Amino acid sequence: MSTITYREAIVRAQREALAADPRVILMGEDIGAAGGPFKTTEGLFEEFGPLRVRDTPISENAFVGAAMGMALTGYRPVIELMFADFMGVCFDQIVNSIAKHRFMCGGKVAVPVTIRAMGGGGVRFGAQHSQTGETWVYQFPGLKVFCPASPADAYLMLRQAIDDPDPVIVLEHKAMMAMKGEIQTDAGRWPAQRPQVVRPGRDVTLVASLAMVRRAMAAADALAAQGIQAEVIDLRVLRPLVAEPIIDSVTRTGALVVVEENHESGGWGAEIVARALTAAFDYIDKPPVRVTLPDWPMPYSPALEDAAVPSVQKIVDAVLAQH
Amino acid sequence: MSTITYREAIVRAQREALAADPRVILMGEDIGAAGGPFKTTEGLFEEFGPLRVRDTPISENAFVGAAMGMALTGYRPVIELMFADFMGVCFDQIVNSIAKHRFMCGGKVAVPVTIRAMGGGGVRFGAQHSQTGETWVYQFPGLKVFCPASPADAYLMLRQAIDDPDPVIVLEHKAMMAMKGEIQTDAGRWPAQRPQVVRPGRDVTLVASLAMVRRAMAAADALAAQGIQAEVIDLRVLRPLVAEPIIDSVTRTGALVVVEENHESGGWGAEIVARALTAAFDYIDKPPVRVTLPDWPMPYSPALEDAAVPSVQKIVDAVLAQH
Amino acid sequence: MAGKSSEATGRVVSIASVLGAAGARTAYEKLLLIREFENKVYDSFVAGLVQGTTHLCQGQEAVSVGTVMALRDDDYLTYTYRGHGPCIARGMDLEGAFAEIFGRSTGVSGGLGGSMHLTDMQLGLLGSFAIVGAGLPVAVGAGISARERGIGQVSMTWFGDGATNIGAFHESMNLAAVWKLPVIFVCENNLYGEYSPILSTTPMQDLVVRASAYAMPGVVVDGNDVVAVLDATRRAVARARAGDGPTFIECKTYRQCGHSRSDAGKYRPPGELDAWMERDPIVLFRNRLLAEGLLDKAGLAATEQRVREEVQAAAARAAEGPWPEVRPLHDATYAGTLTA
Amino acid sequence: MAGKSSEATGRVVSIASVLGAAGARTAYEKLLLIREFENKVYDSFVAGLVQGTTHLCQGQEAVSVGTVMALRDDDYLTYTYRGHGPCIARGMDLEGAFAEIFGRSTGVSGGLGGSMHLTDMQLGLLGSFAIVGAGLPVAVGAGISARERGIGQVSMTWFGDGATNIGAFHESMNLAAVWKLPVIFVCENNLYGEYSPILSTTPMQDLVVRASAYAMPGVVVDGNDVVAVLDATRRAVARARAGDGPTFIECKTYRQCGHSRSDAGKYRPPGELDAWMERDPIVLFRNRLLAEGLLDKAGLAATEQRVREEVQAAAARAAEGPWPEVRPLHDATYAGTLTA
Ligand SMILES: Cc1ncc(C[n+]2csc(CCOP(=O)(O)OP(=O)(O)O)c2C)c(N)n1
Ligand SMILES: Cc1ncc(C[n+]2csc(CCOP(=O)(O)OP(=O)(O)O)c2C)c(N)n1
Ligand SMILES: [Mg+2]
Ligand SMILES: [Mg+2]
Repeated sequence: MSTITYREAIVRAQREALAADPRVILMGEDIGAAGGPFKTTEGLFEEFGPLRVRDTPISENAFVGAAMGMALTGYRPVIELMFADFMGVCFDQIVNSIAKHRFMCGGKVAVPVTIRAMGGGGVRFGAQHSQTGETWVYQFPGLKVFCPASPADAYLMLRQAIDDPDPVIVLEHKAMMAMKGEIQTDAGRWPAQRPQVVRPGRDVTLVASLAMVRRAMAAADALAAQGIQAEVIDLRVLRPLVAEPIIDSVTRTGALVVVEENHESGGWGAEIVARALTAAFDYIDKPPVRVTLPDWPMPYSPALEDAAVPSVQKIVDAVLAQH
Repeated sequence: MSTITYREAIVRAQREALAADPRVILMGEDIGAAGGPFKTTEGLFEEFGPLRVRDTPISENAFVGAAMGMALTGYRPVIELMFADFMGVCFDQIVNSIAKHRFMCGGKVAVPVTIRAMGGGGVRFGAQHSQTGETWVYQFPGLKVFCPASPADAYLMLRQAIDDPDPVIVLEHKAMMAMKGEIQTDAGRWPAQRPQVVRPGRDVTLVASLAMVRRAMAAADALAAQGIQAEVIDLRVLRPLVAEPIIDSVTRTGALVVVEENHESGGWGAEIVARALTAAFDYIDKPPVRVTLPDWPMPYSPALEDAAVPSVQKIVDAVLAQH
Repeated sequence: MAGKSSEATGRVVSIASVLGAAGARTAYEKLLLIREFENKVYDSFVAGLVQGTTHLCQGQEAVSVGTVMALRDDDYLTYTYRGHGPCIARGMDLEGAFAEIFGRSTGVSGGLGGSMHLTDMQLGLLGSFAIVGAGLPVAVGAGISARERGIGQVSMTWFGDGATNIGAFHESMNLAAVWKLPVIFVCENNLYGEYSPILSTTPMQDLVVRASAYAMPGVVVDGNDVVAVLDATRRAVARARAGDGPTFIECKTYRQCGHSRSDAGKYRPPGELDAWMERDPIVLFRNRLLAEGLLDKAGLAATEQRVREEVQAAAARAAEGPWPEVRPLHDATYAGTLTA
Repeated sequence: MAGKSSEATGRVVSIASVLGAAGARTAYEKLLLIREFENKVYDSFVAGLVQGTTHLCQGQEAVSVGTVMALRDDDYLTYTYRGHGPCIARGMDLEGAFAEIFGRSTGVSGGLGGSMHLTDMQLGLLGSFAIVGAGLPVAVGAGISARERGIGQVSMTWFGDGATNIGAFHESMNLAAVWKLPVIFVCENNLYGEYSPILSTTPMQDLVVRASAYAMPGVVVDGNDVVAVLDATRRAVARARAGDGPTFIECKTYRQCGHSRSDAGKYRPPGELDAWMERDPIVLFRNRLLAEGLLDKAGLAATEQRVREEVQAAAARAAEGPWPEVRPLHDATYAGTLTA
């Protein structure tokens, strides 16, 4: 165990992967000497050199596709896409090539590509630099989608992603870069790749991901003061989605509130609600509530951005209104 | 009223729009003299010439982005993207530029772009040419997403899309091209842009889109023979999603089954289930069911493709299992 | 001239012959305006008035001014996150620009866009794109409109050296070339994409050679010489207006500050910045104005004073602007009425 | 040689000097094999054994054979929906290929891929891409591997003239050039993208000029002359193996049949097809084999007979193949175990 930031956890996971496996190669814009636009590759260029930590041209479609070519021929590329919004310029390679190639080959190949992308709002970057990307990719079979909401997960999920024989998209959240926490380096103690109860409670199940987990936790604190014990579940893995922990929880609490940093229509919250209500139909006694981004792009103005991203207060209010 | 095919309805809508408004310009690959890969622009090049019906290079990102530039400067471009799967290569322009530009300009401009793309399975085109595209785009505020499930809607939705001041993605289904039906040319009689009950029933609400509507109708016939009266709702407009007709229906039937040609995780079916169960919580007395594609890419082999796309029998079975 | 370093390079043209006295004053004023504007944005960032990030263009002002001055009022423009230059050169309201960057409701886009998204349709400022390369296809589309409308409009788009490696650049160049559209592609080759020197990402330093891949005329110009930029752009614009199609203009220039707010520019080889500071476009032009006797020191000082005051006053007014009201923003998202 | 029609064009090299007698026989056999294979796929479509669509390459066989014969067993290949040629030239099992196209479980990908997606990792056949341009980045990635591994492997990718207008082409060419990767870009310029003649979508007919935009050597070769193709490819491969980076090879050829199953080819100017049929790559090579005395008529006839029988037999066996069992396909989707 050691206490580091979310950003440092990302660096460390990559450093260890590079050291452990010569097949691991990092690629992305300005990840070399500059250490990455978010400093998530700091020091790695110095340590592993320009062939293992490669600065690319601004050609996302080419280097994401190249990652697949590398994976098919024995390497384990790790791509840094910088902003998750940039998945737009390489979407074809992600969803049509990388996600489907193994399948189209009859399952005869593996495509061990890791793609890291940093998303999310709250940092005044405007409509084209604030999307989490979660709902862009979690619908595609063939991909795995990891969403680390703590330094511990930023570390272990990235290590798991790089080790995984399948393509994994790791969606990091830029508002969490400085968040501190303990990491678990002993792989034997890593939790399973599924949602995790991060705070137990008996009255309502709060499901959140990425930066919303902290807010859900804070809301649970506030609710506890008002006598409502919220159970908080960190969704963690968006695909493949394992609903059991959520179903189990709502079966006990009887109420579900999801908190996500995506628009309501098309958000993963609907999937959670649908699965929970289908499986625990007889146990849920309150209409579920979704706390999401509003139905417009992310505004730039701080006043409006803060009003858009689900706040602790909004989560509290949603739970109170439900109860 | 006149009886034509789905494909002819698409041609007709474009012909009328071209004739009515000199600002309308069609662009796409091989839509000119060749009449379009799906023959959905047949005869238009001959009638309106090469400047109004433009063959493009294979440069989707450029001509979709160009459509926005044309729209901002006084024209009304209509793009044919051919296969919906090709949205991957121009995803950035669709979701980051076209969807958000008006908003980022403070609402001071309109972006009247129409994008037509043909999707869906059942025609042995394999994993990269069979996706409906519905779940790729319906999550983005700023876009409208129309899904015509009949010649009537293929005609009127395309006319509405071209007239709309906002960007509209019209997702046509290639397995329906030869479907015949009546079209309504009198705009005064067009239904509102929302889901529509296409068959009334009292026992269960079936919600479907595109090619699944026909199958849901056939399933309703089969169910009627077994004494179950299914109400079938054609979803029609995925964004903005108007849930009232569905909520109203499930309030009466108490049971919901959605049928869609997308994977379960990330499908719009979850959104329908979530909205219906949230709003009509006290009226629904059976767990909802989703009939979807399985959680793998579309297989090429006819045997496997037919097993993957929701069949009439699967819909019937789902309803029977629910009841 | 396709694929060759053009005749424009190295050619010294007199200010008077290209700009005239009044034009020279305007150009000087615009150069200063952009410089002062960017400096003020920087200060405002430091002062906490601007959050997020911002990408400034000090050192590249001559490209904005020289290219924009070749345009007509009804021409179209698209540009990038580093796009304050073309906006100010085009005459964007300074208070509105500052207010947008400060996130105020008085901003040109009501605070919804921000520093990376200054636009003003009245001025043909169609859009500022934060995704590298994304503005080029849009400019091509405006070029289609211009061509269709048939009144000699042109469309101009700015982008960096790094942007020439993204697919959108290629597709746009080809489309403009094959349809002979009136589009001017202005490449601001400032030697870096973020922190990457051009030769680490591109197998050549002279990007003009890329024009020949589209049978498109290409010219290289000293991007720190506003007169040369204007001169070269005028020729390209004339070709476009005459129906002779697009031109690629490579402007060799330098970004004097970091890529964005958080960049200290440590990747620069020693001496490089200093060398370019000596070729500062404003200083160069100022010296030539004096040498050619188009403005005297007093006149220059008066202009400088006026511009500085104008910028400071606009920023001050912008900082007083109210925050946008928190309200549903459906109407900013959609132009049509929603059934929902 | 960047940007110029290369020395390879027009140069007539003797078969014997390039291929030797055994190589000549192999080349002839491979040419025939592809032709017979494609003809049989066509017939199978008409007979209802193939559904959906299929994109055939009759007329372009010399490109597949000439380029593939320059490769080593451990090289990598990516190609397109019109990719049966490279697969057969590389030695893909014929029954497995037919069975895949027929959708049978005995297909090379168990029927999951189909006509547009023939692959065989054992042969370095990494992937067939149905999205125009999508195979190029993947080949670049294989080129990175090849370069890293350091045993002289190369990566080769095929694409059409139309594909040179998509962003992925540009980004891939640049990346391969700037990293000096051992990638051979084989452009099959068959004059059409679907139904669009090249000059309607591209401002030039000679695509080789595009290589110079990446400071990459480019050569043009008669794509219907298998010897010329092999000769040019060998040089490119040698450069790549030596660490001297990528080459762009433009093969001028012609698609004798329609774009896909539903295309009758009405867009062709009268006489064009006939002229190209006279330059049929198999007839040309056959005549030269006879002229150079490398095979006599009897030898040719025997080869033709053998190939035809081999193809027919493979197709017949494939048609007997069982349909894939309807079962959960999670294991075909993911290589790892799923917690779900
Ligand atoms: C598609 C995409 N990839 C990456 C980025 C991040 N990014 C922003 S600016 C920039 C560098 C652009 O360099 P250049 O085109 O030379 O323009 P300059 O910033 O020098 O004006 C990068 C990589 C982006 N905005 N969009
Ligand atoms: C991104 C994308 N756009 C469009 C298509 C449809 N399409 C398939 S083949 C083709 C023509 C390609 O022409 P070319 O590159 O010359 O190759 P050829 O078919 O002549 O071998 C097109 C447009 C596609 N598959 N992918
Ligand atoms: Mg630059
Ligand atoms: Mg072609």
